[in-house]
Amino acid sequence: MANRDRPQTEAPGEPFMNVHGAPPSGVVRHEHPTVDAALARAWLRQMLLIREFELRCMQAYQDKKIGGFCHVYIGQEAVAVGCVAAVEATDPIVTAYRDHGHALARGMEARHCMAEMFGRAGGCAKGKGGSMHMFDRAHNLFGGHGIVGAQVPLGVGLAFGTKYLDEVVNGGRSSRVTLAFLGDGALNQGSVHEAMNLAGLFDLPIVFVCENNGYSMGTAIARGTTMGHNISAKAAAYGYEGLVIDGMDVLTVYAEMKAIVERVRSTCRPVFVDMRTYRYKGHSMSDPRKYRTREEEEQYEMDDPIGAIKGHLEARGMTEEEFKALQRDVRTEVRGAMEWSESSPAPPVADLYRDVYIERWGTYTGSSQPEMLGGAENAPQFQAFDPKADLL
Amino acid sequence: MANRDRPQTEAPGEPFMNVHGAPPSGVVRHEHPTVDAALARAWLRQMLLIREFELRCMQAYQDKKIGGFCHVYIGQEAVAVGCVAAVEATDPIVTAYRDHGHALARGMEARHCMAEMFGRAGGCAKGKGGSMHMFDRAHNLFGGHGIVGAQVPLGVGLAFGTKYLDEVVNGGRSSRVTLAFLGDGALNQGSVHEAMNLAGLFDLPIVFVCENNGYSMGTAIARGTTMGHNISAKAAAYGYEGLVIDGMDVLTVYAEMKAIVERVRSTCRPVFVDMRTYRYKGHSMSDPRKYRTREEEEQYEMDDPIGAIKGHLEARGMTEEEFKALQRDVRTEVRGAMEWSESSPAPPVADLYRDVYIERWGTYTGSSQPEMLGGAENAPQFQAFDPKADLL
Amino acid sequence: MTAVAAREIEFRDALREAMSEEMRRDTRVMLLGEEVAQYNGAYKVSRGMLDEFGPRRVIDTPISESGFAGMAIGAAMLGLRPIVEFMSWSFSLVAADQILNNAPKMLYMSGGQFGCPIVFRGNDGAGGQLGSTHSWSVEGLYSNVPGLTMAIPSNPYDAKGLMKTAIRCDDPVFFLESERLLGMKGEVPEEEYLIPFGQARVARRGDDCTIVAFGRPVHLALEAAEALAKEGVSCEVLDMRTIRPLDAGSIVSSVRRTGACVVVDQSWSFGSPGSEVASLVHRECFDDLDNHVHRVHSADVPTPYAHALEQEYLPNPRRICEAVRSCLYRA
Amino acid sequence: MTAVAAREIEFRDALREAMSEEMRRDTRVMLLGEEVAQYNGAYKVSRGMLDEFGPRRVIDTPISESGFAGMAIGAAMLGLRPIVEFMSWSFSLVAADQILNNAPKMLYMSGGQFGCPIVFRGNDGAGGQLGSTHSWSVEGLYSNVPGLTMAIPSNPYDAKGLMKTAIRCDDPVFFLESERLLGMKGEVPEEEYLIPFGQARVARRGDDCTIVAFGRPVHLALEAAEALAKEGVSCEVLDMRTIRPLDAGSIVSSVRRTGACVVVDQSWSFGSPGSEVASLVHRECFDDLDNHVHRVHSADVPTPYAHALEQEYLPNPRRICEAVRSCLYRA
Ligand SMILES: Cc1ncc(C[n+]2csc(CCOP(=O)(O)OP(=O)(O)O)c2C)c(N)n1
Ligand SMILES: Cc1ncc(C[n+]2csc(CCOP(=O)(O)OP(=O)(O)O)c2C)c(N)n1
Ligand SMILES: [Mg+2]
Ligand SMILES: [Mg+2]
Repeated sequence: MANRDRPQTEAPGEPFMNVHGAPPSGVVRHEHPTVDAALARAWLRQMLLIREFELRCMQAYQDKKIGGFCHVYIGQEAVAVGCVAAVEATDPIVTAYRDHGHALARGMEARHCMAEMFGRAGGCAKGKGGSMHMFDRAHNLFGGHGIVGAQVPLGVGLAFGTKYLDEVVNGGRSSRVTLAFLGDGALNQGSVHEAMNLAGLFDLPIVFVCENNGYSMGTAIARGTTMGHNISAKAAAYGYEGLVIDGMDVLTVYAEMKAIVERVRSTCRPVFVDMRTYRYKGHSMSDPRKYRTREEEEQYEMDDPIGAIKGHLEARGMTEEEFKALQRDVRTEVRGAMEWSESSPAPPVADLYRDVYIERWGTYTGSSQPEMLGGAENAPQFQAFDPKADLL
Repeated sequence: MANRDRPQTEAPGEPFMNVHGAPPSGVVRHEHPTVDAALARAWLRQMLLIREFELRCMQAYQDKKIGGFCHVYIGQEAVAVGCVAAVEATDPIVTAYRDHGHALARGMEARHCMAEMFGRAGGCAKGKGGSMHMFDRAHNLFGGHGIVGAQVPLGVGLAFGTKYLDEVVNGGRSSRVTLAFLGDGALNQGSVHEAMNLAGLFDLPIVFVCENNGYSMGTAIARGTTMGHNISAKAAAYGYEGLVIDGMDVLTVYAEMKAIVERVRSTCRPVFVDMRTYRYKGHSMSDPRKYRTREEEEQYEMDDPIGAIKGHLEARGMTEEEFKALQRDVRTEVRGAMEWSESSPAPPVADLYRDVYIERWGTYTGSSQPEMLGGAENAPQFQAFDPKADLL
Repeated sequence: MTAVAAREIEFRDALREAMSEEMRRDTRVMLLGEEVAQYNGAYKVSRGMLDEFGPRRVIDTPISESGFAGMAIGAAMLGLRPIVEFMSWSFSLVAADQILNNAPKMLYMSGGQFGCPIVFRGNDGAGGQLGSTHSWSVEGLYSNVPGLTMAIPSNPYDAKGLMKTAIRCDDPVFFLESERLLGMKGEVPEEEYLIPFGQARVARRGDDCTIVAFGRPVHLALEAAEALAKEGVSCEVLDMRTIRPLDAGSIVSSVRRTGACVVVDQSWSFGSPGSEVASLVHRECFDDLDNHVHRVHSADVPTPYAHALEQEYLPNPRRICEAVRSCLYRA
Repeated sequence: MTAVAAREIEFRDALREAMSEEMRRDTRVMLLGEEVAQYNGAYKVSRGMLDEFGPRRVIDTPISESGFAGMAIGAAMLGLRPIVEFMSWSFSLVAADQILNNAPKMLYMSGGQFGCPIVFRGNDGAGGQLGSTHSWSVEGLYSNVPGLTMAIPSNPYDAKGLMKTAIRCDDPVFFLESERLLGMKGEVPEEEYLIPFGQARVARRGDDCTIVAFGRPVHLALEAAEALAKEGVSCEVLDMRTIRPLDAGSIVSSVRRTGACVVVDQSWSFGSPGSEVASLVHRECFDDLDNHVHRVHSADVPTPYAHALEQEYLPNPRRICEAVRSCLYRA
């Protein structure tokens, strides 16, 4: 059944149209003020780190060191890096299951991220969460989340929460902005729409960053989402701005997001961003990508976000040697993370019954069948939830 | 927290604005071809019937003859009557819990509707459904439904189903149009958004009739729904038409809906209707309506839909005597329905375990604790579900 | 100790007092839900709270259960302590993913980094002729899930004490109220008190049979016990107060004494708190029992609307009496 | 009768054969869900079906479980017979209202006028290290609800026969598949056959203890039985095949003979099919039992990701053996 509201992209003689219904690089790259070169170089390094990390993940997954589902971020690095750079460390972030990039960009150590995937005690969630659930309390990363769209109401709650903390609990002015990342496929989940309405209704300081990589698994956006060629229409339905940003260029992402975030910080009005990007790899490890053409992939590869920032820095004097040094550097870091993760112990079996409840009525051993457990020691390595603490 | 996207209606000196953010009768009444006078008179009679029926319901509720929740349709009569008149008898209809008007307009006998509320065996659902669940298989009324918004995916399924039956099962052309009614409050339910997206994506022949009476319980639309002053923005997000119709005038409803329905029938593209209306009574029997002013109610009462069609017919020669005769007529009918309902027996206790499953493994008596039941006889008075039958 | 004049208040007022006291005590507590503020609550539980606490802390939401439940969970991850009213637990099904996949699992998934101190509360159970979609006893559905706690008070005193505990609980609490009981009056002291979770109350002492009940059915069990007393059968009635944690100790020690057990649970029978209690009692009191545990539930059918059918559907004193007699071989 | 050469196919192929045969037989049957068509199914259950039946009958949907489940229910009310694939039952929580409040209650609410002949199917259960949101065993949650039927095959033969019955069933069927079993091979005849609901299969005969199991845990029970046989303990293993209806007769007659019962249920323990079976057996076999029914479940905690933890979390042969020994006072 035809989706009549999408633009016809197959007319003969028309230029190649990408999955977003626009020519490749069809999104205008704005002029942006030249950022500090050291900063730009730090972003390049982060993007290289994420890419290297993800490549090693794919390898480790093949080697069966990582279990479950594993969704890599390759191609989308500019989004997480540029967005995180545009906010403060105390601004909460929440994202979906394609979350390694956000975790690393946010400052989680690669080894804690990798150890989580290895299912080790040294993982950011002690091996209990896995690839889709990167949580980092110290860095205000409120998780990767596995159920499509379910993190978006949480994000609205974070925005509601910081505003409430600032204004009601502390009697001041709202000062934090929440970033809630979602995939384009998540636009078809009802809870996302409920959350977007709430954000508009309650004037919440949140930016919905829709990482529009054009596909949810094997479904090109036009096959699953009405108005797929212009998803800002979804934001208009809730009475606020929807902006398109070229997510393949970290400088653009940073500059545009910086402006948006500061606007949101002062107005407390939500903004929706149609962040145009592309995932170079399959949805997860088992996806042969038969639903798209090699030609399309190549078009996007010409837009490689790492190439873009590299080119920019080269124009500002970065040598190939310096670039290679960065590459070596991140390779060492990721190799170290792998080794550390391998040597991190498996979580003790006693951990099975820990973190189910904070308040326990005696030691929690399940509410039904009594279970006998060994008394292995638990050594938490991360900030524990403290409901009494004032956060942020 | 202010809802900044709604129009400011409280500026001094501005004319009185109603709950829809527009002056009363702010929706232009279109010129419409003069309908057959007999038809118009039949609509007047239906509207009078619904009003009388609902007034007697309120009475019976006070007298504790009706239990549970009871939501009356007074003020909205033009919507159900005009919409039902605009479709064919084989076009499916589904609605929410404020459903007596739709049932009567669709042709359900008043006594079966009333007996359902009385919880009697003669009720349209044998007394099992109650006020919120008026089902009528013979008239293709696929129910009133109690969970806000939950009937909207069902409506999309009916549209999908008729199209599938016509095209795939019978190898012909899609020929039916589904009407899915929903309240303005239902716009905040995620499942409605999922359903609207599906309808657009699959090119389904459906009209979403949003009975925008400006309130969901005590919540004025602007307090719960972003873009409350222009809810067609919600349809735009899914790539199809959203139209505003004056739901207080049955001639307008009919004429506009007729055109829409025929368009949908031929194009298989969904349409969303912002049907502006008003409920004169409280949300349900226990609502003292403190959330709105008497002044506002009076403004809408000047727009009374029965008054409007009466005026139209008077201009075409209907005498006051004829009008009174109609009133007497519906009063007799409703009184008869009440009497019939009173005399209809309570459903036999054995009915408790009937209609749980169509396929039973022996007599169904519950899956866990064996239950002893008397063998009272079941005398179904309505069309039973027959999954083998070709519907419509 | 000075004797305090007994004060009787309604169940709904007890709930409101608990919420208001905790909101005065801790600005991190707020109430949100449909019609809780300007309308004073669909069932008037929050009457007057908007006036006292203002619209920042008593918040009307649109009909978006998944959205606002999720919003509250996000806020709880930050350390706030939201109270979320579901007008009815029957409407929580549209929020099932948020309340079951997020709230009770956040602590675990995050390896202990983010908890979820939240109270979900609202009307639970049938009895008001609301028909099948509006009559859920969600304890039958949700109590299966670890990570949550579940309270189900049967009287104003417990309602207040358990609600205060719920609000101070650092874990998600599912708090089940019965609309049928909201108007019930009972003694509630002026002084502050909390009732710990996991401690059943002996609602009536007796020697021949233990009746285990949750929430509103406690009253049906007491009625039955009263009737049975006239037949010379002495029943002990346990009001469990919380379903998770379940006070297994109280059940077991009572049944060891009486040697017989009947469970009254208003949810559907299959895989329910009632079947769990039966299984528990058989395990722990196998040698003390003269007969298997008998169970009284709502009929295993969708809830009917018609009054007579609904009354037959619900657990009722007649069926409880029959179960006790049968359990004691007096049938 | 001519002997037919045994044919071995995978579990996923058995499912697909059942769906395809029924779709050939009845144009009112269609399949819809995420990635079922062009992608051939996330787990390749529907491989090739788009090619055979075309996009009108094998339909890719967006990630809108509530929307497309509700859509299918509406179509079923019309008399169509949709098969809805949930990529995982874990994702059905966002559709809980549609699948629990509408599908199983429509017939009742409408006084018998509108039924809902529909199959919801997909991957259920843990074991693939998918973490806590993706590892639901929804039988623990959904089997409480009357009006639905629930099938849970453990092998290719049953998968095909039960699926065909499900598609022809005039009531809503919740069909639980285990992704862990999809690659399992087993004998499936070429000829058509259907397996009726509510009839357990004796997976192994034995005299000392009856092990009642559902779905994948049947294999764990068989492993345990094998190990116990070496210790001289003879176990009967019942593969229940459907949870609703539950074949109480087969359980009871087996337990009357063996005098001992262990239930293996991969869902959480509290208020689960396992507790229901325990309660049932105690009721019907009270005088035949030498010990209470023992139960083996997943640990009462959210599903952990780490491999070793998840293995410990799941029911496993070791724990089943322990339960049997304990039940027989051999521990
Ligand atoms: C509610 C729900 N339904 C289905 C899934 C299975 N699933 C996981 S990811 C995914 C695709 C999501 O696509 P998108 O939102 O565009 O994110 P991307 O993978 O492109 O980052 C699907 C269908 C799920 N996790 N949750
Ligand atoms: C999911 C859900 N949440 C809450 C309710 C309680 N409720 C019933 S009707 C209603 C208001 C609906 O308003 P609207 O959709 O505008 O319809 P109207 O009453 O105006 O016809 C609410 C909140 C419900 N039935 N279902
Ligand atoms: Mg995507
Ligand atoms: Mg309304």
